[in-house]
Amino acid sequence: MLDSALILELAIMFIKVFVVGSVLFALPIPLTWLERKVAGHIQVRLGPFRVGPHGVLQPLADMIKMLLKEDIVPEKADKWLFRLAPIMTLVPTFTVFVAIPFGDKVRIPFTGREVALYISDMNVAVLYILAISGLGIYGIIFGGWASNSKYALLGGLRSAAQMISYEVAMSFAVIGVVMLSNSLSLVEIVKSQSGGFLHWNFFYLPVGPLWFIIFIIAGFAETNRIPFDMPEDEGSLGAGYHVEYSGMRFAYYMLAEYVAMVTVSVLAVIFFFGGWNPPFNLPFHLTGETAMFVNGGWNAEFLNLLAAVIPLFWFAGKVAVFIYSFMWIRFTLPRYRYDQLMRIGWRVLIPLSMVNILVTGFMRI
Amino acid sequence: MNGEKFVTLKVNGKEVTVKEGTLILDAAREAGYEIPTFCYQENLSGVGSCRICFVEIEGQKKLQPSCITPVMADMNVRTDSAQVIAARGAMLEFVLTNHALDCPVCDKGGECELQNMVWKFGPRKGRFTEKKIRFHEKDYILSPVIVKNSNRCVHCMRCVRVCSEVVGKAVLGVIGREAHQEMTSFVRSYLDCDHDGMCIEVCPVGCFMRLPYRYKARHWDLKSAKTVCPYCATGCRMTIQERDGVVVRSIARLGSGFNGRMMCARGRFGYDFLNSKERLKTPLLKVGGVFKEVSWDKALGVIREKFTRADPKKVFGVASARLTNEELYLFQKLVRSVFNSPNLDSTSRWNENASAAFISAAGIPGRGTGIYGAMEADCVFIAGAQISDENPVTDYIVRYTTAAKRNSVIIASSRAMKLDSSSRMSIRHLPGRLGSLLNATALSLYMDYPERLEGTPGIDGIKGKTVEGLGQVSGVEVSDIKSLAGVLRGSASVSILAGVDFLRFREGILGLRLLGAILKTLGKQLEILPLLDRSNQRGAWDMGVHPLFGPGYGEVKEKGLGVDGMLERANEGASDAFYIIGEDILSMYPDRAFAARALSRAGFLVYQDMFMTETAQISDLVLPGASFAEKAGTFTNQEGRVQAAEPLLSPKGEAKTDLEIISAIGSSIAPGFTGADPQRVFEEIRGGLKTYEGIFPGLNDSNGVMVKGSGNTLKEFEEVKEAVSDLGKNTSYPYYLITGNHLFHSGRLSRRSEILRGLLMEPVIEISSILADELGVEDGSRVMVNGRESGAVFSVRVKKGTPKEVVFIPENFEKAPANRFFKRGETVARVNITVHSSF
Amino acid sequence: MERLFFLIFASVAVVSALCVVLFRNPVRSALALMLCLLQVACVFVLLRSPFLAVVQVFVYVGAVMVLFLFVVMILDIRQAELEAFFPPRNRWLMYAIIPVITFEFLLVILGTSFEGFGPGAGGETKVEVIGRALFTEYLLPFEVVSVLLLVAMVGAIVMAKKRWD
Amino acid sequence: MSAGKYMEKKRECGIRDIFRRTFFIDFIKGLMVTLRYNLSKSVTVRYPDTEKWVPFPRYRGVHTLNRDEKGRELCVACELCARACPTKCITVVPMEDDTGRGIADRVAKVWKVDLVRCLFCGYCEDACPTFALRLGKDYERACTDVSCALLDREELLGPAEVPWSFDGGVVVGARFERGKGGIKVAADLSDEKSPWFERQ
Repeated sequence: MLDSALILELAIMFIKVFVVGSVLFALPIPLTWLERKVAGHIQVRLGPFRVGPHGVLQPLADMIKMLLKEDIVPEKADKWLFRLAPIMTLVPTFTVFVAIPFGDKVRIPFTGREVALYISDMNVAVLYILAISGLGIYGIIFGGWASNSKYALLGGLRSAAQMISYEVAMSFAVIGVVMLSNSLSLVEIVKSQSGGFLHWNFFYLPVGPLWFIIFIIAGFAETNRIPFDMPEDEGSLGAGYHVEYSGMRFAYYMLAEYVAMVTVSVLAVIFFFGGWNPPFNLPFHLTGETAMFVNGGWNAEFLNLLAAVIPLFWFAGKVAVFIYSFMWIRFTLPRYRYDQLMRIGWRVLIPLSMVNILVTGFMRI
Repeated sequence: MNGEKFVTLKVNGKEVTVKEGTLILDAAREAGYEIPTFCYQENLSGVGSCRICFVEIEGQKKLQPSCITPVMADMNVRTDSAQVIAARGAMLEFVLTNHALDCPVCDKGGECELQNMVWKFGPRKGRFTEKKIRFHEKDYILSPVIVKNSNRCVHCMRCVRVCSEVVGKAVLGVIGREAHQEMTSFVRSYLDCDHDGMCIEVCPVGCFMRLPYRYKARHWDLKSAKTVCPYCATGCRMTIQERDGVVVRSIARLGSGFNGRMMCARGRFGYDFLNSKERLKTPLLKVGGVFKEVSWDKALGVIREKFTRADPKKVFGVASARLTNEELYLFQKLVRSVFNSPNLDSTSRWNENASAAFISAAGIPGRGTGIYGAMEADCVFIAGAQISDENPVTDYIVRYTTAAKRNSVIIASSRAMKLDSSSRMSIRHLPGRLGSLLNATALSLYMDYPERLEGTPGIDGIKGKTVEGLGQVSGVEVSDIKSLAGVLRGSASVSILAGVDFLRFREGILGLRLLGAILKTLGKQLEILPLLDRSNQRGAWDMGVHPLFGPGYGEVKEKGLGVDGMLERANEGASDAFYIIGEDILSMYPDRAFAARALSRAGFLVYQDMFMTETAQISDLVLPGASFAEKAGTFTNQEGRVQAAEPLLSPKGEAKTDLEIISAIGSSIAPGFTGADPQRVFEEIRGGLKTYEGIFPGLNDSNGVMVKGSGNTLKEFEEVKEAVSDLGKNTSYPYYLITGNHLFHSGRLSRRSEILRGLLMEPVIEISSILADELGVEDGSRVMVNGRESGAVFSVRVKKGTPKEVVFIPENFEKAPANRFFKRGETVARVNITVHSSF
Repeated sequence: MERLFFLIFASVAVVSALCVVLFRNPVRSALALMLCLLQVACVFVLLRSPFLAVVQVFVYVGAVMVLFLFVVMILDIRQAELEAFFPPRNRWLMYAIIPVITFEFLLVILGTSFEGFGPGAGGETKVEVIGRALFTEYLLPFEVVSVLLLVAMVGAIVMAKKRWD
Repeated sequence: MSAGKYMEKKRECGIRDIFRRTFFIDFIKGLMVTLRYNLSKSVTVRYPDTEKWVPFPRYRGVHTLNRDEKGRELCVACELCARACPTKCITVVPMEDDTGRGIADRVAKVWKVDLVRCLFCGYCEDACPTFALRLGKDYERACTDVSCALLDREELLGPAEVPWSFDGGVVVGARFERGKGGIKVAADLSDEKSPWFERQ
């Protein structure tokens, strides 16, 4: 029943999952450092500087601190849910990456074997991502509720309301993208944008930029980042839904937040900025597609490898720009008021996206 | 006193009526106006040198110094006119021209009269730019306690005046003229004086300073407490000040006591025994011949066991006359009602019968006699007192008051003293023959008025004698006796200052009584003021710490034994328990060998004191007591002046106040015994003793409160048998040895003071100048003094005017205890003196 | 292997469905319901209908259940409030209805042939197929359901507005 | 504007305004501001690692007891500083010593300041008649026990890290030293750097 091909298939699958998982787990480490550095420099400071050169070991120090901190469970808390909630937030954020394509299929040198740079190309990937990322809300609600603290509960409820509100706008924006690319598969969506930056969904004027704006605003709201970080409003809620958490459990929430930020960045790149596609038509050996068919000889294998890796760099570069933008905006804008937040969601974004669907529909006909 | 004239004048428009001859300054102050003064000092002659006290007198062009200008009728004085105010500022500026402005390093900084005055009246800026006169670069030391900086001198001459007019030493004088004038000792040499620091106290600036206090603190750092000097029964009010738990000085302030700024060397510099490291801190129990530190509970347990088991007849108690009234009262209550023993005493030096007789003769059960009141008399007769050494401040008061009043001071003593120079007549009699002198005087008076004096009590005893005979016995010329009798006869009022030599030699008490009775019969206004040498001796007697009478000189159920009797019984082995507070019997009882023998057989001996004294070393249990600076209470001085004292420190280590210890012992044996609250105890005294009825001495009561008459008399002691002691003739021991306190020391307590020991360390003997010439010795030479059983080396002090046969050894030196030369029952010891060659 | 997964998913679904009813804490019940719905979605995947599965998760788990939780947390449903719906004296009605409904369910289940159910032979159902079916063959029911939903929404808004005033 | 009433800014409906709103011009302006700062040089003083701020001469830091040009102690232990101190944190116990200063042989036996209580008001400095006491430029007093806040005469008389001749008001080079006795920031006064307010 289990033949060698299947085992190999499974092995490759496991390796891919392992690589993606480790990267995602490790990513918050440089990201927290980066966020502090960006914050510091925007505020004309230096940011962390004392642990390691330019403070690069600061996240490690923080991590050790988090690990060593006492894990406090409030006495009156619903202990079972309290312990479960951070996991419930963390798991969906990671699961989303099952559907994310980081690149196209690449050839492994000297084997002739093709490996896809994604874990799964499902035909309902867009819906899957929306559905799974929507599950992350439970961790926050349950965490807030289980803490048995009014601050935490209010933070959790705010978070839930905010996410549901913006989920609608986000779904509309994704529908727009689906309409533009004619597919629910992310790989297809990316592929549909190949051939220079003018083919990117963002540049499908005039609706492309509008979809992007709607998507990115909703994305900020979904990830609870400034200017939509109402759930963790220090001014009115202490720290929001995770006010009672400490140590590693708190770290889970932070981890989830950073991974969510990466997710939104990745999706923005895939939906609107052509995924791993380069912005210009580059020489063939620097794009993935043409290099695929070069075969034989050292030179060719090298080009193959290059072709396999280059798109990844494009992808990573674009994502990096978005991640920086997240931080940049965080230290530029103030926080919205709760009613302003809801008004933007329901009265601006949703009507705007409905109109935009109509316009897009007409344009696609 | 009668026929005084009063004049009326106007001060700033306000009418004042004062005695004729009053100074304008006093008149203005009486009227309530402030006039700053510098050179002016109460009780001293006026010099008017500083000119700060200028006032404007209507009709006179120039301003007049108010401190030397007497008032005249219908004067119109202004103390606050613009001219006066300008003149004050100008005079201060002038004073500052040569005053070294080194206030930051000056000990007087912060309490300096010049500083205060410039701050109040003076110019904020001087115009003097020339170089100031500097007498010397470094402060120089004038005595172990006085340091001098002439650069700060403002030429007020207070020091010179106080030295000659109050202290009577006249060792300070003026050198140079005008701005170069300097008040100092002769060629700035080391001072040979009383070291009483009066020059320091009166100096308005930091010219004379205390050497022990030098650079110790600022006055604002100090915590002060008003208390009473513990050294003699003059009872000077003083303020002791501490910094960080160390007492750094004691001062006497104007207006805070009857003594004003006066204190002697002991009071002003003898405070540092309080800081001694040798102070006892824990109870010590002798176990197997060695002292072991024990807890209070254990110590009290031992006392309870020993004292309850003892036969009440064989329990003895002695309390020092340095304790407070409260402690003494509680002590006698403890011994009488808890130990059920009648045997208690307050001193070890004299017999209880003698002291009772003296108390009776000196009228101590009567009301208190103020020294200033006593000095109002036409004739002041000082007898049996070594006043200049034992009661220096009384000496000062006598000197300056009699100098001002020009009344007659007559001194009868066997030893020359400083006050002789202020007296009209000084009579030198043989030691122990004071009684004969007094009897001779009485006889002389009797012969003048035989009818009026017939029937005076005691007169029969002298009827058969002659003045010449008695004079010969006492060693006094008949002419002296006659003139003494003449002065007494011619005086309307007589004060007799009777010292403790009456007790020391026991003769003369009857003579004192007889003379007193005669003077009273002759209609003289008579005051007898006892001069005592322990600070609360009168209080101890008032409180009934005496075997023969109870509190307030009341009768006791059973008469007990005095120290004499106690030691005798102890020597016989009839002593179970002995409780001594602060009285170093071994070093004070006149016959040291006997006292040592008796105390070693005294059963269980409890000794309570601040230091490990000689008696403490042979006792079985030593309890650490507290000093006067650590307890609240009242003291009654020789005049009967009750003064309150407040504590400054808390007792060292585990030590407790004597009141607490007595109370603890009392309640451990008899539960419900009076508690250790001085206030409550004093209330009990006030309720029980007529003498103290209604007396509320306060700390701010500058003159204390005089005791009232107790209403009791000690009639039964009037017939005390008294014989003229046999001085004998002994050629191998040709000199009469008398003893007493030295000027710088009082008992053994002052020997714990480093500063006083710096003033006088080695044992001294005072001999007459005739004897010194004969022996070929001078001040500081060393002589060997031999008694019949012991001998010691002394340093010589030559005294002019002392009879050749009389030598004086202070009782204060542990190296050469004077009581070694005495035998029991003998009041005057015989010694011989040879030059000691140290080679 | 597929059967094994099915058994796991189905049994967890049943157990969690029971939990929904048996938990006393409404929040936990909601959690159990969420779990149940997720298992059903998994069963859809086994049935080669990923679209349905995703929609199930998206709509029911992601949206509806969150609103449920909202209501549970905000309203704070307790015994007393429940009794307003089921007064004790009417409880016999409840006891009477339950067997009736059970009987009806049994009738429907037993009366249904399950042939043709199970995984489709032609692999996964494409989204296009579903879309085409909805907008051609089942257009009328689809539109009717849409209108129904619209009516419900309008009704809800009206009721909510009434309460505001 | 009527009192107490919030007046909303009048909405502009011009072409420019619509353009501004449509293309998020204000938002982009804001982003540009932060971006400019992001790229600009930081003003951070790299204390304690490489830089240290030396305060201006009038700064009131930890006390110093000074000497005259011949190296003799200026303090005459007059205790005026202790008197002037509002928190009573200075203890002076004078003594006599031959200092060679002439008549003022009064020197401090004990001169202690309790920095825990000190509020650095400078009254002591004003009270000092000999200019012996000055509040210096030292401000680093962090340590793990209170003993380092109790300074006595010997420590205060020692040479100050920043001499009075050095004006201050600059950032100088520094070295962070971690030793057994605690941490220390050693300044290198010759290595002057621009103060933070002149950076960017």
